[in-house]
Amino acid sequence: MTTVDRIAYTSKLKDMSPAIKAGLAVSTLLGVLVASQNVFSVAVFALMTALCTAGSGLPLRQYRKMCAIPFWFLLAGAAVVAVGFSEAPAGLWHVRIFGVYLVVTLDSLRRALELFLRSMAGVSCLYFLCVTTPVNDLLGLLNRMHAPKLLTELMMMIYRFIFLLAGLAGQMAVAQKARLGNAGYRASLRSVSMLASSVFVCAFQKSAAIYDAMESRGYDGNFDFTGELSRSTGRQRLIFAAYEVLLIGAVVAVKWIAG
Amino acid sequence: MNNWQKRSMKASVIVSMLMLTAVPVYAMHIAEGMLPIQWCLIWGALFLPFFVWGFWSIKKQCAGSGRVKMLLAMSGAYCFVLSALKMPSLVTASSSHPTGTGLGTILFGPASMAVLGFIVLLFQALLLAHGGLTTLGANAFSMAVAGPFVGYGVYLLAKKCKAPRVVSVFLCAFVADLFTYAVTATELALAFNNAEVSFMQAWGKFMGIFAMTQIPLAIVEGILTALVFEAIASL
Amino acid sequence: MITIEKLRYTYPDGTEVLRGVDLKIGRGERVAVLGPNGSGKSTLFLCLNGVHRATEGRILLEGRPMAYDKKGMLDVRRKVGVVFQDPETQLFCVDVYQEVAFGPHNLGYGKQQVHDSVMKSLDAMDVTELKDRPPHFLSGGQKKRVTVASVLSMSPQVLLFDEPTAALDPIHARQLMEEIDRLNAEGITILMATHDVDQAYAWADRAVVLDSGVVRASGTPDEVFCDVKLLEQTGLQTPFVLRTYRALLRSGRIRGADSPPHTAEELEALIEEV
Amino acid sequence: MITIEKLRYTYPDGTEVLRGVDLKIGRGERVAVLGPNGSGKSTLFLCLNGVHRATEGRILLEGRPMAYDKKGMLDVRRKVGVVFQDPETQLFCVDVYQEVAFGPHNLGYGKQQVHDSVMKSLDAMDVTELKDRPPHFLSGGQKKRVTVASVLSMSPQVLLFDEPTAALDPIHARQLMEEIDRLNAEGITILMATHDVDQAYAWADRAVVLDSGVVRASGTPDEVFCDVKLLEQTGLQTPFVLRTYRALLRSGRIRGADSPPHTAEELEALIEEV
Repeated sequence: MTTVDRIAYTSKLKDMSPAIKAGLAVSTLLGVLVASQNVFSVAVFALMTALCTAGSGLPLRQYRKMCAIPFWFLLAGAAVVAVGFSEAPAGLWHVRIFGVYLVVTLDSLRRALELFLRSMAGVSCLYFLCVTTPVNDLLGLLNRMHAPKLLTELMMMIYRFIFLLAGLAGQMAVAQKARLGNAGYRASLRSVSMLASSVFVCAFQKSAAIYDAMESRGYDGNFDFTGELSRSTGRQRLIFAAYEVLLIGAVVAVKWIAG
Repeated sequence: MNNWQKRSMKASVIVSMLMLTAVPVYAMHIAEGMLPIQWCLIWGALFLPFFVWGFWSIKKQCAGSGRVKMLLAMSGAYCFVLSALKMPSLVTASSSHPTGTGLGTILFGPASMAVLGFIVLLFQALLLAHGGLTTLGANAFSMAVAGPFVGYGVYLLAKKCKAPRVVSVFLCAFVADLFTYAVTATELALAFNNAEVSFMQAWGKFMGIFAMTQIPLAIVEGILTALVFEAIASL
Repeated sequence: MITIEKLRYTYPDGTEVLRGVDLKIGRGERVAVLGPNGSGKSTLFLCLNGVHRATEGRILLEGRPMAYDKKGMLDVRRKVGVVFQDPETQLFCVDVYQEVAFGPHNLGYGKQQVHDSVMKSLDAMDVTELKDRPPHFLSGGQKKRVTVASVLSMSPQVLLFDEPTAALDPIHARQLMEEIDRLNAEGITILMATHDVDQAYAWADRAVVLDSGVVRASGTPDEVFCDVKLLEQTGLQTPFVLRTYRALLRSGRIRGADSPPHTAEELEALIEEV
Repeated sequence: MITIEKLRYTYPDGTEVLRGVDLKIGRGERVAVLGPNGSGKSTLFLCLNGVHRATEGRILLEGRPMAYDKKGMLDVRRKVGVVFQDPETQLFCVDVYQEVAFGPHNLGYGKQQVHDSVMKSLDAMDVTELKDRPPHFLSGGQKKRVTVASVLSMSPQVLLFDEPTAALDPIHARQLMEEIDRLNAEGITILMATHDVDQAYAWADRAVVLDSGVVRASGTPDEVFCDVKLLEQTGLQTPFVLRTYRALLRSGRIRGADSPPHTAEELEALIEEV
C-alpha cells in the first residue's frame, strides 16, 4: 500500500497534469474493453509497460513483481472460464468428474485467452495511473471536476486516516508478535480480533484529538481543496488529442477487421 | 489411463490448486478489465441509486456537525484497514482478508456503507490494485450494497427472534460475506455464459470455487466480527 | 497580551481540570508552563485557543474578553496558535501544502493570500521541499516542523507549544528550539508546556507551575526554582545548573555572580573566569 | 548473554536499516543504546526479540544461535521482552488483567500459573488495583507501567526498553527508572534506547552508540563520552555532569577524583569535599 503510494511520489511523470494522466488511463481502459481484441490488448499492455517503466522511471524488476500477482490470479480466472461441461467426451481436453465431463474446447480456450489478455491490459492501464499520479492529485482532480464537496472531503480525510490507522495496526501487530500473539491458530484469531477492536477504539480517541486540532485552526465544518494542480501545457494537450484520435481510430479499425 | 490423460489430470490438479491459493487472496473483487463494457455500465447504473441514497443519508447526518463527518471518515478508513488485515486462514497456509462490511453495517447502517464502501473500493484499486475502475460498479454493488443490506436484514431478523447479540452479529457478518461472493459469482456468470456454458452452469462453476474457499472464510469473518463487536461493546 | 481570570474548566464527563487559574502574560514573553501530567497544562492551552469554553471565569486577549461567537472565535484562533504534542493527530490533510493552507483558508483569506502565507511559513520552518508529500512520508522531526508551519501560516501573535521536543532526538530538538527562539525574536509570545526543568530554567523569561488545576507559582525562573518548598510539593527537581552553582558557592569555590548562570555554557564560563 | 554477529536487516521495501552490527552483552548488564532517530535502535530491538529475522549475520542467545522455527521463537520471546515506546500501540486487551495475561497465555501456561504470574507482575509494577480497568482509558504513566507488567509476566531474562521515559513527567519517569533498577538488581539484563545523554551517563554500565545501522562505539560511559570526535560525528552532547567536572578540573577548582562523577549528587559531593 505504502509502496504504490511511494512510487507515485517519485515518478518522473508526477508533475504532469493529473487530468491528462487520468484521461489517458481511463480512455485507453475503455478502448481495451470496447475493442476486446487480443492484438489490441497486447499493444496496450506493451504501451503501458513502456510508460510505467521508461516513462515513469519504475524499475522493470519492480514492475514485473507488481504484475506477478494479477498475472497468476487472472490466469486462474481464465482457466475457470475455459472449462465447460459436456455429457460426452469432447473438445481438446476433457476429464470426467462425478459423471460429467469437464471439457476445454478451442472456442472456450480462445475466450479465456481473450479475457486474460484484456484483463492484463486493463490492469496495466490502472497501474499507469497508480504509479504516476499521487492520490492527492486525483482527489484534486475530482474536486476540479465538481464532484460533490462532501464526497471529496470524506475521501481526503479517509485517505489520511487510512495511513494513520494502518500505522497503528502495524505497530500493534508487532507488539502482539513480540508477546507470542501468533503462536497457534486460536491465539492468532484472538490476536486479530483484539487488534481490530483496539484499532477501533484508538480510531475514535484519535478522531476526537484531531477534531480539537482542526478546531484550533479555525475549522468550521467545511474544508476545501486548497492545493494547486499541475496544468497541462499546450503541447501536452496537442499530444493527448492526437493520442485520443489514434486510440479511437485503432479501436474502430480493430473492430472492423474482426468483423 | 494413457499418458496424455495422466498428464492432463496432473495439469488440472495444478490449475485447481493455483485457483485455490490465488482466488481467496485476490478474489475479493472482480479485477480490472474482466467485465465486458456493457456489464460495467449495467452494474454501475444499478449501484448509482444506492449511492445517491447513501450520500443523502450521510449528508443529513453530517449537517451542522463536523465531528460526525470526522467519525464517518474514521469509519471508512477503519473499514479499509480491516479489509487489509491478514486473517489467519483455515484452508491453506496463506492468509486471507475479511470484507469488513458486516461490522461496518451494524455500526453505521447499510446506507452509509454504500458510500463508505465505494470510497474504500476506490482506494483499494488505487493503492493496492485490488479490483479496478471499470469494475467499480459491479464490485460496489456486491460488497457495498448486496452484502450489507442482506447482512443487516439477517441481523434485524435475528434480533427480532431474540437471538443473543453474539449470534446476531455473527450471522450478519457471515451472511454479508457469503452474499457478497454469491453476488460476485452471479455477476461473473452473467458475463461469462454462452452457447456452450449456460448461465446456470457458469454460476455453478463460480459458486463452486467461492463455496470451497469462501465458506470457511465467512465463518472466520463471522467469528472475528462477533469477537470485535463484543470487545467494543464491553468498553 | 493575555489575562486569565479565575478560569475554571470542567469536562463534559464531570472531571474538573482547571480550578481557578489566574495568570497574566505580557507581549513577547517566553513562558515555560511546568507541572505533572494531569495538572491541566493541555486543557489550559485548549482554553486559551477557544477550543474549550471556560466553565467559569474569563480570558482577556489584548484587554478584550474572549467572545465565543463565530467572529470572536476566528479572531482568537488567528491570534493564538497551538502546536500539539503528537504531530500525528495534528496532521490530517493529504499533503503538506494543504495542511499548512488549512488555517489561512479557514480564516477566509483569498487564494493568493493563502498561497503567500503558506510559502512564507514553509520557508520559515525550512520544509518547502516537502510541500507535495503526504504526512505519512515524513519523519518525526519533519512532521513536527510541518505542524509548526501549519500554525505559523495563520500569523499568530501567541504560540502555545505542548512538549515540543518530547519525541525528538537531540539534534532535531535543538533545531526546533532555535526556530522557536527566532519566532520569539520576531515578537511572538511563546508559551511552552514542558517536563524538562533544565530547559525551562535555561530558556524561559517566566516559569509558571501548574498543579491540580491551579497556578502554584509564577515568576522568573530564578524566583520559582529557588523556592525549595514549592519544588518539593510539586515534585519538580532543581535544575542542574542551579544546583551545581549553589554547591560551588556553598563550598566557596567560586564567587557569586550578579545573576546565577542559566545554561551549561554560562556555568562553564563562570567556572573558568579568573 | 547475547552475542550479535554481523547482523544486517533490510525492510521488505528495500531500506537497509542495520548494516552489520557486532555486539556482545553480558548477563545482568545495563546497556544504554544511543543514536539519532533512524539509526536502527528500534529495528535492532525487534531483531533481538525475533520479530524481525536477520537478513544476514546471526544472533546468539546464551551461546545458541536464534532459531526461527516455532519452538525457537517461543523460547526467544520468553527470554527477551520488549517494552515499546508508545504504550498506546502495545495495549489491545479489554482490561489490564487480560493484557498482562496475554503473554503467559500464549506461552501455554496453565490457568493457575497464568494467574500467579499476572498477579506477581501487577504487584511488581504497582498496578494491581487497575486490573479490571480498560487499558485505553488509563493515564500515560499508568499505561507505561501496565506495558512493563505485560512483558514482565513472561519472566524474561532480558528486557529491551525503547525510550521508556520519553512521554512521562519527572515523577513517573523517576518511579519507572527505580522499577527498572530493581528488575536489574534481580538479575535481568536491561537494554535501553534513549536520547538522554545525561541519563545514559548516570545509569548505564555500558553505552552503545548506533549510527546509520552500525555500532560506532561500545564501552563504559566514561570511554564513550570522552571521545570528543565520536560525539561530534554522531551529534551527541557531552553529559552535563562530565562537562562541568572537566571545567572544574581545567580551572583547578577541584582535584581530580579516582573516577569522574556520573550523577548530580556525585558531582555535588565532590565539590563539597574538603
